Amino acid sequence: MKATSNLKVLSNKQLSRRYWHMAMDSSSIDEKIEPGQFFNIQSADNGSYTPLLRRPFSTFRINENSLEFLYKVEGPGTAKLSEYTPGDYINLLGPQGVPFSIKEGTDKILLLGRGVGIATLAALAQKAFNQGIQVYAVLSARSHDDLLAAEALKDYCTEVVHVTEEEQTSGVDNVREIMNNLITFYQIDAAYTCGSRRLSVLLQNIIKERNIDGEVALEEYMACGVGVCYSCVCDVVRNNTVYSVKSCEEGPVFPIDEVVFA
Amino acid sequence: MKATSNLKVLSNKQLSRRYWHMAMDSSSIDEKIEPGQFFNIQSADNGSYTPLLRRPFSTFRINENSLEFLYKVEGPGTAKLSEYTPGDYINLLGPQGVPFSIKEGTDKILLLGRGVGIATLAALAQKAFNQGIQVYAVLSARSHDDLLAAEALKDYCTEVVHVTEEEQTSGVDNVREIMNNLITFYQIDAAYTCGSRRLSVLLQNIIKERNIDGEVALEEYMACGVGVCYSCVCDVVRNNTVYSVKSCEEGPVFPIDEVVFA
Amino acid sequence: MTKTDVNLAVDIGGLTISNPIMPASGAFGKGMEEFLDFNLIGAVVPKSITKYPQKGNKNPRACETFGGMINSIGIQSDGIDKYLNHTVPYYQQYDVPLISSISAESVEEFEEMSEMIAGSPDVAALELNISCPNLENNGEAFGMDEDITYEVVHKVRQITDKPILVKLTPNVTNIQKIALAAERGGADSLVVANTLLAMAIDIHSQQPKVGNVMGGLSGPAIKPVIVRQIFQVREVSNLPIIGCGGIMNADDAIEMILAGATAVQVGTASFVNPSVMKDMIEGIRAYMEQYQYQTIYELVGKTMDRI
Amino acid sequence: MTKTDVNLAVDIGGLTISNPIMPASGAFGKGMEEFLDFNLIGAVVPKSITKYPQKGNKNPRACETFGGMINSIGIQSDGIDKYLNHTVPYYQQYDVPLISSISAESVEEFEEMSEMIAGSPDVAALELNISCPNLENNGEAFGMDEDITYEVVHKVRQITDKPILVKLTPNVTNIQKIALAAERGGADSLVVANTLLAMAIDIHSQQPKVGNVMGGLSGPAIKPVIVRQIFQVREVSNLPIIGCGGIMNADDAIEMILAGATAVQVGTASFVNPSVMKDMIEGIRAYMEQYQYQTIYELVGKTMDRI
Ligand SMILES: Cc1cc2nc3c(=O)[nH]c(=O)nc-3n(C[C@H](O)[C@H](O)[C@H](O)COP(=O)(O)OP(=O)(O)OC[C@H]3O[C@@H](n4cnc5c(N)ncnc54)[C@H](O)[C@@H]3O)c2cc1C
Ligand SMILES: Cc1cc2nc3c(=O)[nH]c(=O)nc-3n(C[C@H](O)[C@H](O)[C@H](O)COP(=O)(O)OP(=O)(O)OC[C@H]3O[C@@H](n4cnc5c(N)ncnc54)[C@H](O)[C@@H]3O)c2cc1C
Ligand SMILES: Cc1cc2nc3c(=O)[nH]c(=O)nc-3n(C[C@H](O)[C@H](O)[C@H](O)COP(=O)(O)O)c2cc1C
Ligand SMILES: Cc1cc2nc3c(=O)[nH]c(=O)nc-3n(C[C@H](O)[C@H](O)[C@H](O)COP(=O)(O)O)c2cc1C
Ligand code: FES
Ligand code: FES
Repeated sequence: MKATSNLKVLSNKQLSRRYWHMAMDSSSIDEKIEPGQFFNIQSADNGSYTPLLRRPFSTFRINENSLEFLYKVEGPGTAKLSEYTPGDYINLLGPQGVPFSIKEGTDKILLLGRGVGIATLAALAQKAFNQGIQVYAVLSARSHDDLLAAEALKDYCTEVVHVTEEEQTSGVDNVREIMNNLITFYQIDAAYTCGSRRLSVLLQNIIKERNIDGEVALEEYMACGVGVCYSCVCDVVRNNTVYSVKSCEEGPVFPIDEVVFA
Repeated sequence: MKATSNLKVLSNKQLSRRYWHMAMDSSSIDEKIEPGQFFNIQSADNGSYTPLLRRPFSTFRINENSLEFLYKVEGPGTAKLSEYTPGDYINLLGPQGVPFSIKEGTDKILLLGRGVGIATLAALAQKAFNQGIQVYAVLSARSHDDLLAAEALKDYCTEVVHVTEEEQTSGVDNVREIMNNLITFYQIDAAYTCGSRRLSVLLQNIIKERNIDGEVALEEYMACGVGVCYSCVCDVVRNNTVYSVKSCEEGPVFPIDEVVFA
Repeated sequence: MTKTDVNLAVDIGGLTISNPIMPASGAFGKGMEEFLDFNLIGAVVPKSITKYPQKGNKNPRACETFGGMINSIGIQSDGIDKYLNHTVPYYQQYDVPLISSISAESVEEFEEMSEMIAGSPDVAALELNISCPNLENNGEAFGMDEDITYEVVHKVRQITDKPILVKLTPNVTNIQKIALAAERGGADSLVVANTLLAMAIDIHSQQPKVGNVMGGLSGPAIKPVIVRQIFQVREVSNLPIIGCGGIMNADDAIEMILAGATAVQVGTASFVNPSVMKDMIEGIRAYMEQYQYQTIYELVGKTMDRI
Repeated sequence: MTKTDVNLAVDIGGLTISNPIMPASGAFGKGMEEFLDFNLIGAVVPKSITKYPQKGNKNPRACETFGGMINSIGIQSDGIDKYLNHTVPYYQQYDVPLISSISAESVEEFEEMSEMIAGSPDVAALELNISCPNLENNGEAFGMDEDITYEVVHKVRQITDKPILVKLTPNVTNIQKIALAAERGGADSLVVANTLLAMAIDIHSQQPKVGNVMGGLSGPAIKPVIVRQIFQVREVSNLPIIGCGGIMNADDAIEMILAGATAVQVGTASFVNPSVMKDMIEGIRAYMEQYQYQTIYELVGKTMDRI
């Protein structure tokens, strides 16, 4: 029988205006945690129900005995998370869901992340790097301040390109050009994205044109996180048939070519 | 215009199994605070609304620049209060209500407190003592542990009698005898009570028989604490007519002879 | 970017108020003036008045539930004479319209009371609390029945030209039908809504937590039900709606306005913070400045267009 | 003091369950068995099934409100065939009765589906979800109308002798009348109740927070309304009541039992903690030991006697 886990907060730090980083002691979790999987985190104190529901977060870094999350303060759940201090305990449910996959023989991968989606890709970068795969990344955000949070990513990347609204470099056309150049130049085997519908559609097109593999980590609204509530569904096409599947169970990571972006 | 005040917690300590003591910096409150008055305290963090309503507490000690509360953890409000640590801020509305009165020329007073009602009488003991009045007290509680919390009271009292269920001394008959003896022996001028309907009725009878003054601090359920919601009403008889009055406004302290104990 | 010139004034059925924030009846009155400048709010709405003095229900009269409170105050009231001689004159010191909430036990009593209240030149508008129990119909609230709702409002309409606000009960299968009945009866504005009928039990004493067994649930818990009802009423009626139920801050008030309300009433939130209405007015202004709206009307019911 | 011998078993209209805790339809299913031993709970209740496969509503399908959540999942369903061939057999590995929740769009469809479901020997009881929209009546829920409620239940009663649980909608003026209609129709047990119809708006996008505009409010916010309705239904009906709405812990379950419920269903709480039903069973047992009750029946509706 699985159970939720009370994990000890090791650190919880503000990185930029709205981004925070939290590390937790995960030594009590036996299950292997893979990049792209998520935890449904109860930000409320036990029994306070404020906020009521858990909130899903994918892991930012997966270490031997600790887990790291990068999160953006949006509303009550993330605001509550930001109030925890080292030594506090937080209840997590997970790891849940299907992780990113790296095909046998992959040499070079390209990440396309936007906003907090970058957090989700970071764990993948870490894993790929550790397997000797070269990682390239195009990171998009509103402002440079938002990208500060992703600094850690560069430890695992051969090259990181930043695009922002602030600098007017984040338009789809520009990103397409950058992506295509990177794919061509480095002979990318697979590409992964998270954090933007617009960029997901772009990547879906690119991987078709360029005939490389691609995956997307979706961020649908989740209530239960265990596959019973049907909040988190998305449409996928398989054998020319559209299926509505639960992204907490069959995702959150999907082959990007099968996802129907609404 | 009055406003609610954010007061800094100076200390917050557990005294016995369910009793806690909190001290707050009250230097920002200009109004004079009198024993028997209460503060409607927001135990919830601003905007968390958990619990939703304020909770009324009378002052346990009133000092130059600080306020002390003695409280018993009952439910969500008091549980939340017990979580605050020095340096935190809590929002208080008050002082509200009509305080205890000490008539000109009073030499000796007698307090009859039960449970957490003792907290309310403590501030009166402090004030009377400082005016050179001799204070006697009969304190009732379930167990000795509950009375531990009231230790501080004895600094202001000439004599304190403890009665408890534990020792089977808290029956009304025994308390009546103790009270009557004290009144006779020390020539008590006025008696005050808080914390028990049963003991209030007893005191109501005693003051009639003995022809001394008496006051009671009621603890009706309060929502607004400012006289608009009519949650906190009690019946009083004035000139042979029963009136339903708001105890947050015309009380919580009433001449004991006019209260109709339901 | 220049600051938008924001105009918060709205008309709620013939009565213009300087901003859309006013108190909910029963959660406002003397005692709060120490914490809130009554001249700031759109209107003053004292507790519902009954014809004769009455005591209200037995204690305890309120309890807290998750995100809400149940009250079974009943209408504790000094009666209409004292209301006209004391309460109405008291509010004359303020420069905002006085809306009188009326509770009655029969249609006839609603008529009588409305006549007396409307007769006072100092009363700007009447609010009919049709959520109160109708003694002629087994104590079921007037507002639970279309025909009775129509009848009450229609009868009162004959008596006065002053704006009539009808405060609906949310405890109905179809609030649209009741709203339309009130509109047909001649209502100028609809208050959506009163409290949800509720109950809580102390599992240790095994007794109801309020003396009257059941009471009305208010507070943030009920807001989603009320927002839905505002939206539904707006779908069928053109009367200005006054949203009420669970508004804790400016965002909640804006949410109700987007759903279709022209103004809002604030109850329980004032118990948490007696000066909260001031913050709400400022918050609405800030929102309008941020998104460059000049009048409340640009926001009223806007969600309907966004679907 | 010796420990009381506590018996948690109850009968909910011809079906005996080992304890009064079961899941609410739509908040339970495969996925939770990793966190909860299904053999511990009184019954299993999978998500409502529709006749044909259908997708459910558009995203986003849920949002959080204060103390509650609004869901507009709709009934995403693989259809009755897959239900009979996959879902029902799946639950056979557990030793607890299976209650099948049925959603239909017409009275006739309720009949057809009940016939098929009741035909399965592995289904212990039927739960009629009459809160779902009736396409023959403008999409108004079946359970909003006395006559239609009677008709649905009565027709299904002709089809099966298996226990029929009727899940009422709380969105009605008078739940007693609907409960009595279901009782007359032949219901064995009443589930009180489904979600409160609700809506929430994001004030920045100005759009509804769920794709379907409105949805059902569940969670602790609604508990006081449901407790009241249980109490009201108990006043008029002798059918066993299954309380549902806002139960987060054992105390909440006990509160509903004291109000009149014989058993309870747990929805939203399982999203917060997927093994919460186990804690609830233990909590009820502890309460009974503390106060020396031997059977749940000593508690059912006890508050009525305490008034
Ligand atoms: C698989 C997955 C992985 C995620 N990983 C991260 C991460 O690593 N870092 C990070 O900062 N964020 C991540 N998110 C998003 C994160 O869950 C939301 O930002 C968070 O739930 C917001 O909660 P809130 O109470 O602060 O804000 P709210 O005010 O409740 O919501 C703000 C926004 O977040 C969305 N949201 C709220 N609740 C949920 C939910 N239960 N599921 C999905 N979206 C929700 C809302 O639709 C809204 O757009 C992830 C989401 C998913 C589904
Ligand atoms: C004028 C006054 C002075 C008080 N002084 C003290 C004091 O000095 N120390 C102390 O420990 N307690 C005092 N109390 C009682 C205190 O207010 C309650 O114990 C407290 O509100 C309980 O809140 P809770 O959330 O912890 O418990 P809950 O579970 O909410 O309630 C537990 C018990 O407290 C009562 N209670 C809850 N809310 C209120 C309320 N708003 N008003 C009155 N009673 C309530 C309930 O009826 C119940 O019996 C005083 C009450 C009043 C009216
Ligand atoms: C203590 C209390 C007393 C109330 N008295 C009345 C009343 O006399 N007349 C009335 O129409 N509504 C009365 N109400 C209902 C409020 O006016 C309002 O409709 C309800 O509280 C919902 O709003 P809120 O959630 O902002 O409190 C009362 C509410 C409370 C909490
Ligand atoms: C996500 C979700 C899906 C639901 N689906 C159904 C359903 O298919 N059939 C049904 O009768 N009730 C459904 N409900 C209502 C629940 O069964 C239950 O009546 C309601 O949630 C109130 O209980 P709670 O507060 O414990 O959640 C659903 C509720 C939720 C939250
Ligand atoms: S979040 Fe509940 S099914 Fe996916
Ligand atoms: S507490 Fe509201 S009137 Fe006294």
